[in-house]
Amino acid sequence: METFFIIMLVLMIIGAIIAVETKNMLSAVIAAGVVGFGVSVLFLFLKAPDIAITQVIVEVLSLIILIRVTTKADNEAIERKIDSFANIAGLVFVGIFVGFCIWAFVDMTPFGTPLMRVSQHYLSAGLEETGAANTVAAVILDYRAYDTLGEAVVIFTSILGAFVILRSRGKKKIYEEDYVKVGIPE
Amino acid sequence: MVVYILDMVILVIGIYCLIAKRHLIKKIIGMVLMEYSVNLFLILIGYRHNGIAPILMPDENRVHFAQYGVDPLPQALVLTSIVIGLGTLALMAAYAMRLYEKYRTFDMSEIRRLKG
Amino acid sequence: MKQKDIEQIIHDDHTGMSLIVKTVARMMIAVIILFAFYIILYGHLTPGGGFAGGVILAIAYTLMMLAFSRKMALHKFSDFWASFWDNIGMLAFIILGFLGLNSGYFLYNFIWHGKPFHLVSAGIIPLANIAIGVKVGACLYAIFIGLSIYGRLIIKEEE
Amino acid sequence: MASVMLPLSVGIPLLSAVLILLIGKAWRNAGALFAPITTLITLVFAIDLLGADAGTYWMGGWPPPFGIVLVLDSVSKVLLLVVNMVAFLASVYAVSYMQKYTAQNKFYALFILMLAGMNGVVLTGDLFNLYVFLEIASIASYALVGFGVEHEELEAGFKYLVLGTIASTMLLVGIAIVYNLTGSVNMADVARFVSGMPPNKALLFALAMFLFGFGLKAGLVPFHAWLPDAHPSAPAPVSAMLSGVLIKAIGVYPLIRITYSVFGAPNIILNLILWLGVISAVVGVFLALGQYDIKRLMAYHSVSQMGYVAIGIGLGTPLGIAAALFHMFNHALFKSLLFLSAGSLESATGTRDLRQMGGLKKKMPITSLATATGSLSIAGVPPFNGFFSKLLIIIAAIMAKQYVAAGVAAFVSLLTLASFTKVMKYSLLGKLNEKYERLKESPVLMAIVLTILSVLCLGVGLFYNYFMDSIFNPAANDLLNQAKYISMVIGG
Repeated sequence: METFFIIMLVLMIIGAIIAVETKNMLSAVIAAGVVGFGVSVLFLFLKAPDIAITQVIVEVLSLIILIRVTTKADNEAIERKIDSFANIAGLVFVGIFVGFCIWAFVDMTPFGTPLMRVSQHYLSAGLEETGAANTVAAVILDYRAYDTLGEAVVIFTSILGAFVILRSRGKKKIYEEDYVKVGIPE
Repeated sequence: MVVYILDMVILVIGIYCLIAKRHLIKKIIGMVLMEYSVNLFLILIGYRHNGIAPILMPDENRVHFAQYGVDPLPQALVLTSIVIGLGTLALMAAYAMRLYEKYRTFDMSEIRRLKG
Repeated sequence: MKQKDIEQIIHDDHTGMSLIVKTVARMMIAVIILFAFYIILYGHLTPGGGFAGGVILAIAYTLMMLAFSRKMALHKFSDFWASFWDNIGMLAFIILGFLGLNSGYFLYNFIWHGKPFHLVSAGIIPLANIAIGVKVGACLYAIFIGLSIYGRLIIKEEE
Repeated sequence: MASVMLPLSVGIPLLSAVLILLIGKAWRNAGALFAPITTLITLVFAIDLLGADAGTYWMGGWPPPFGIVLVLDSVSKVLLLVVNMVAFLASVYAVSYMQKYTAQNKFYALFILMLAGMNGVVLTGDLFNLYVFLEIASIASYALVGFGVEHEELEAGFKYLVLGTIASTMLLVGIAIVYNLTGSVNMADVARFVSGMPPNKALLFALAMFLFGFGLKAGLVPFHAWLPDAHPSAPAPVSAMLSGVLIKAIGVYPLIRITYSVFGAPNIILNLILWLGVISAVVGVFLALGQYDIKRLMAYHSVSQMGYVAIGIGLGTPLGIAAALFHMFNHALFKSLLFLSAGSLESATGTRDLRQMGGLKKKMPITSLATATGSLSIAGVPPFNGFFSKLLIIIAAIMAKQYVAAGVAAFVSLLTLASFTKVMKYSLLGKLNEKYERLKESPVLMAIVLTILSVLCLGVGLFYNYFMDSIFNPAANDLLNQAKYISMVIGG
């Protein structure tokens, strides 16, 4: 099973590199979408059907939003100019981070054997204590319902924020005229 | 462990894209890749060898379920994290459209009025 | 921004896509909405839940907007009502939390848990799922309206 | 079992934000009425909780390792008081200041949501819950920075959004690794498990992630690039909130909590924090010296003053931590005072450039007095509050034998004085520019808020002994006593 995960991950890395390096924005968005669908397939094989469903749907919606933003013209010209400093700094960062990961992750709990000190209780007593057959639903809406309240507030806030940003005018017109009156002498 | 490191590679590609690329849409794509990799990381952490999904069916053996069910807590955390990612994406998309309308370009290196 | 300009944009865009797309979309939208309700209502028994179902709802309306036209989609479900239902869903969830206070704890699962594996079980979980579903569906539809209409409007005004 | 006020200080702002939007559809001034009332309620709660016993609240009735727990101890009391006090004053100020903006109800809703996020971060005892509420506060602030939707504001907001997202993701990676190693996300449970563990490289990696994430949110130097753009771009009440409390509530406070309460203050991290603090203090003040934009100058000073706080935290001694908390409290007071008075000056004169102002003390006496008070406080002139906290940090550094840090702190204090002498000289003294002949004092509400903050700055300075003994020393002792925190939250 682990071999399958590794192959999937390598494919996703290739997809991610294509998404980052391609010149055409639409291809980049679609390559990122491929990585997203790869993630949701992996979720399914990692026995997380809840997350897989959510990931697929969110993927569709984010693709719609991204393509909506992308269809705007002048895309190719920007990438031609190469900012060598930022590129080199980025690559150095990538190297250091991956090296640090390889150094540190030796001590992690091995793949496939989670400690489950707390969550064993959810599995064995979840149905009696909450009445929900879906243990994930029991965790998100009963044991950790406060997190879910926070999550709902996050999306509420960001949609509100997006509407604030999309306003066409920040200040009222009359006050802009006032500024001119006080600020600039005749 | 190899799985974890490969997953971190996707995270790093996302961060590289956010820092080094100058196109606004590329920055959003970098953010999206970053979110994917962290979500996947959490689910990988919760996986059990020969695990079964943490959803109880009416005729299922409870002892077997408790013994082999994968960790439900990271799945709950990831659900929250996906939503946060979607919210950030919406806000970023709004910012990108607005910046395009103000500066008539997606090039971050030309969007440079602030100095110092 | 001016109300007149918004109306102009909506008025300009009234044809939508081709007949084939429209026919398929007309058949699909009802099914998608039904599926969304299933996902929301059975969230505590099967995979899925309020958030996933809410996003599906939003996608159904987005499909309607893309296939037919902005005019028709906004006629069915305007941005005012989208943002209204967004607030109502959020309010319902918070009030659910405050009602738990009555039984001792914030967000306490105060309703009788019912028989396992039935639709009416698990106390507040299905109610919270419905609240989240309504909230998420409405707000994601609202943001799509925002990104697709107001964006164009701004360009028009600046030029 | 602590009082029900803990969940209410998060729940009431959330309810109020939704109500503002809902009622605001029909009534345009809903926000201007609801926001100050809400912040007043939470302020009353915070003051009331100051005298309450330390305790925990189980969300949903689930005991700690399984459910989410809210924790009130003497450190969160301090932060709760600071956050809600500044939020109340800023929201009262906003009623008058925000008149010239459109979409005011959305502004107030975002403001209140930011407050709810900060209260949630300060009160929570759960790592992942901390992340969620940190995101609420951050996302609200990303949107508020770009509230004016002009060129510069959008640019600053986007930069802030990009860097803030990287920081949040790093935090989530850290939380994931901690969960992998300990099997729990409850802070006290993690702390108990970690204290019995052999040295672990992955844990160090997680700590590095936390340091990066919270360091970026706090604006410490290698990660400070967003701060001088973002803080000045927001409307004045938001600038006061961002610089005054946000960088503390979602940057410094979680850093303190995780370093001390969860991981038991490992030396390597303390040293890193100390040196980050020293670098921040120096770089921030040097970058501030050359600025003529009044709000940008103050934003650079925020970096520098956060450096002082980091020095105090990095020392790891009771006096150092108490002084750092005291300086955090003082910084919240004088930095919000400075940003609010800068907002008054800006809305009166229409410019933020110091060189175009001048001689304003005759036309705007109250604002000028407030600016002077804030400048003297931040520069560390004796009767004001900034002097005592800086002095205590320097003393603590000398007692901990960190002579370099002490020297740097004293030197930076001098440069800060120089920088704010410049502010006063250009804006308040000198010859009045002819075009400002018709200038009037700022509206009553704004003037009242400025007066209250000035009095607080002076009062805290005069009675600093009382504040140190009753609030900050117990908080520092609580932080250093990890066992007490663990037993309070999960017992045993």
